[in-house]
Amino acid sequence: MSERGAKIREISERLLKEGKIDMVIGFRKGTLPMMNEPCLVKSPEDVKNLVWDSNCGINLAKYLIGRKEKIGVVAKGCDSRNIVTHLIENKIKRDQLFIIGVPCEGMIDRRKIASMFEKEIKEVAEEKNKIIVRGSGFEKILEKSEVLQKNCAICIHRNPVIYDELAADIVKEQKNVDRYKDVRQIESMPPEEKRDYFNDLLSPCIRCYACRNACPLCYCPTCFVDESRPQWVGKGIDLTDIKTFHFLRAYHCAGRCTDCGACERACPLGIDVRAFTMKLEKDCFELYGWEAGMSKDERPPLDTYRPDDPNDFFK
Amino acid sequence: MGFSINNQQSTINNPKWEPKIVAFLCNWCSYGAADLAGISRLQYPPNIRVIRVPCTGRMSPKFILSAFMNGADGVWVSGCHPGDCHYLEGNYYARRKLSLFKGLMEHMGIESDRLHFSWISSAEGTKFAEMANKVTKAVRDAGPANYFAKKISILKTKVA
Amino acid sequence: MQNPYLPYPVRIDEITTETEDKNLKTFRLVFINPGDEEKFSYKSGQFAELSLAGKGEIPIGIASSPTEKGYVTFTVNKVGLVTSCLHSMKAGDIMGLRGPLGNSYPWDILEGKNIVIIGGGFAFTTLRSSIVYMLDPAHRSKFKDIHVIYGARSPGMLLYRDELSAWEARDDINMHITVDGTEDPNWKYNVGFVPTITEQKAPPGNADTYAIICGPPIMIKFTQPVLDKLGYCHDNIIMSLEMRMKCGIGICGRCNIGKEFVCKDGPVFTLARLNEMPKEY
Amino acid sequence: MKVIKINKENWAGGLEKSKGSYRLFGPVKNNELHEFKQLDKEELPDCDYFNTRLSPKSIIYPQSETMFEFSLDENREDHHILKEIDTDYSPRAIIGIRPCDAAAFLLVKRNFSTPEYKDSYWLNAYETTTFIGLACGNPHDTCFCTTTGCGPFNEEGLDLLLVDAGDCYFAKTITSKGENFLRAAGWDAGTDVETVCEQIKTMKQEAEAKITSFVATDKLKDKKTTDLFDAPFWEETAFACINCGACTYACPTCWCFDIQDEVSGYSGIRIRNWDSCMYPLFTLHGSGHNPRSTNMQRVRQRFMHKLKYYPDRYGEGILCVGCGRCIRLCSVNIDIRRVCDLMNSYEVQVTSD
Repeated sequence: MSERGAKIREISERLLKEGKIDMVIGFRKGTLPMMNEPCLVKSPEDVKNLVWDSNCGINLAKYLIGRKEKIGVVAKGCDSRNIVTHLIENKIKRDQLFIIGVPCEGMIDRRKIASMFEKEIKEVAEEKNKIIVRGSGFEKILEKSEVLQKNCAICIHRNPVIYDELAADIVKEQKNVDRYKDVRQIESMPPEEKRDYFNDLLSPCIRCYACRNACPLCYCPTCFVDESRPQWVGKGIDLTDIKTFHFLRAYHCAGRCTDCGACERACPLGIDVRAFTMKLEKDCFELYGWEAGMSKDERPPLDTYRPDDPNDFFK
Repeated sequence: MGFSINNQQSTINNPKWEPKIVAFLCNWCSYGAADLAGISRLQYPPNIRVIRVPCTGRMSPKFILSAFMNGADGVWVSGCHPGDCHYLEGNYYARRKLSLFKGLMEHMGIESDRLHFSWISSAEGTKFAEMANKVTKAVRDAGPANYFAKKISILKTKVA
Repeated sequence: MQNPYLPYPVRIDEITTETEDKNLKTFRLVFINPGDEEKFSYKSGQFAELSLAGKGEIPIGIASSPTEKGYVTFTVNKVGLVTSCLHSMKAGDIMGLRGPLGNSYPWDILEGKNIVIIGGGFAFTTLRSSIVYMLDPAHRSKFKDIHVIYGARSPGMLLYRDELSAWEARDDINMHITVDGTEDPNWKYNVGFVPTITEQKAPPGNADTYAIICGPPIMIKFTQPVLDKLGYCHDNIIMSLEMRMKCGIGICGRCNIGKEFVCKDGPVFTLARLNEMPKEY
Repeated sequence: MKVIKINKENWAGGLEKSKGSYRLFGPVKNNELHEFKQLDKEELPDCDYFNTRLSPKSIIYPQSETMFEFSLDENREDHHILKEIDTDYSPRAIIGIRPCDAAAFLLVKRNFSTPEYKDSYWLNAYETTTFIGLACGNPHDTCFCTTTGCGPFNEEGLDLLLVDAGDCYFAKTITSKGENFLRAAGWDAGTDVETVCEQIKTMKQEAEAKITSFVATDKLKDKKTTDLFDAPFWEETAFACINCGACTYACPTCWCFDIQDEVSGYSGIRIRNWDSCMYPLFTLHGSGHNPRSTNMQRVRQRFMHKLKYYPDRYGEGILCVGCGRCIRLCSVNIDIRRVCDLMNSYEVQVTSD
């Protein structure tokens, strides 16, 4: 993993020196184990702060919106697909970007690892595909594949789909992965069970909007939550309002979500908010054969139609 | 004295309960079909509250969720047949939007017979009446949907 | 313990439309419970929260003067959810009033001084309250000469037009009414922006002259250098600020500029004090 | 100041007994995270926990709290008039609260209880609650309470301090409310105060020695507000922030709220919800003007309020008790310790002209 960090630093320094870009958006080492902080590097001297490891789960495409400068952005597979979505939705111009593609080997789930240990974790290191967890008086080696984020475990687009330079050679994509096992499991429940499942899922929600704000797809100047004339969603923690908010937030990502997992990673209470977006991704794939952010030329599903679209439940 | 919510949103065994259905009818076709059904004296139950929308393409999930949140037991969206939409492609977009909407709504636990979608042209008065009967019957069987309605937690007012 | 968020119930006594575009209406409110009016005694420059059950609350400057007994008036611009609902209400409707809130103009300091009132657009409510207060026979003698410079986009957009002409007729107040522009041939007052009229008509600044400014940020931005040029020191320039507010009593935390709460430590600040505060308003 | 010993056998019995005269709240583990919850019959608090994921402020100051009720039904004579509601302010006790969270309530009380206005909701809830603290045995890396005027064995804001001494708890009463709780729980096994105090003192030093992270706040007070406000490091500090409300909702010293009306049919309520200075709507004017429209301005407001505006306004310490929740819960790792040191060490570059 650290060769990727070195290559990113090298590319960034060269680009900044050549003046091809005004800034690089990447990650710098966090102040906590398993955490990195998105950062902005403008001068070649600060390039040494840029790192890359299995804790870069936040989607950097979010920081591109509305910027006018020439930007070097570090992008793993899902981030690059979100950049494609930005291009389709005219949120940024392709010539503004120098995309440093990073073939990804999956990001680790910090909450899952933390819950495996009673005592506090002081440091987490990684070699090849092993994760070494050290705390006061204990050290344990974990298989990285067992502690991946839920979305990384079923990811089939680890390599960037769009890039100007790669920070490592292409990785093997995961084959015969059933992406919709969880979705089907919920779909098989009777309605009451589904209602209870989602009521329990959303009961800890404190309406902090981390899931919405971590997502690169959410850039409306006034979110439907903040509309007051008419007001669609209450602002309190009434469960109906919470369900309505999560429904509409996910619905806005239909056919655009690349399942990067930034929403789940950002939730301070670890709510599995992907349960909504994965259902929509499954429907978009099965009904319209669509995968978000794969090509700049195809229009997203809700922006186009075909006369022979599925029509069965319309009586 | 507390304030009680004055609509009779109670359990199934309350015979007086009548389902409340919000029908979003597209102005050019289904709304016309409703008029035609009325003119030709076709009988259909009065449980339907009609909201006229310019086109099913104008339908937004916010409308349907708002209907359920304010106590509707069922929602019925009806528009022109694909191909003869007044705005040419409104119902094509609506077909995709509402398919994904219905998928996610059912994923979250709403019974499928609380959400009805139909294509009814303005000449099909009879089909409108049939559909109205079918929708009302389906929602009546499904019973009150008070798990989706937003209930204001009314407490006892402080006796000064 | 008294609940500071409970509004006094009031009834709308009378509604008058102030401007030609009908976006500004003056509401005269009467207290329903006797005794509330005494509790609501206020000074010019303060504001109150108008509470509409089911819609919310809005902080609006009190337009009536403390000398006008029996009612409280507010001039409300139709902007958002609560104001639009208020504009659709009719006389006799019930609503709530919470206050008086905020500090008022520093009447103790202003006594025995020249007062220059500079108002723009619809921010003339608390200034009207101040003018009526000062012109009241019991108080007029406390103040030396009073100048009023008040401008709006067009003649139809001026607030309290009949009162303006009444004051124009008086000799113990110098009125300088202006409009940005007008085609009306028999418009007998000034034409021009408030800063330019201030430059021409305002008295020179000295220790005994205080200026009270209320208006849109753009007007304040261009009027301030004019006052500097006229020699007004920043302690003598008094401003009333606007901020988004909810509680109005310095608890909900949103209306701060630096460590000051506009709703409680303001809305009236001298320019000198504003200069020490972060430029975030 | 009484110190007694509670041996752990009658710990559960005492708690059960106290439930007779208090609604008892305590930390309970609920799938992977601890939270404060009212303890049902026979339910015990999980006292060997680090700290709850969110702060216990929601017990005193719930996220959504009904303030008034009203009816819009015209043919009622009290239509459109707001009425206060009956709230249950029967005595409550929070057991197992950490000293930092208890001290936070005192910092917040300055805002809700001002000479001119008293917030009846918050104060009624706060004054009818007894705080039984549990001293911290092993603080986390993200705890920096000792340098914020707080500490693992601090007593401010507590009515009773429990210290876990292995087979028993030492209970140090701080206020009469603490004594009432001890009586209600039936714990009054006397003990010789000197040796126990000695033991507590040594345990206190041990715990304080385990704190590994610190913030420097000494120079904050005499810095000019406008200098800190116009400092160049804000752009870089706030870059990563996604403006969610996680840090403000988890923080025990954040109290900002929003007031909303909600109506269903003819009946409606006015409720108070938590709000966050991180949201643009927080300061959006009706005219569309927003004094804090950019992400940087909002991030600056949060840190300036906690580390500069509050100390200047009340002349006391910073508005932070070092619990570290905002550090642990921030998804992009914005660290208040880093920002505090930046602010404390910031000097204006005097351009020598």
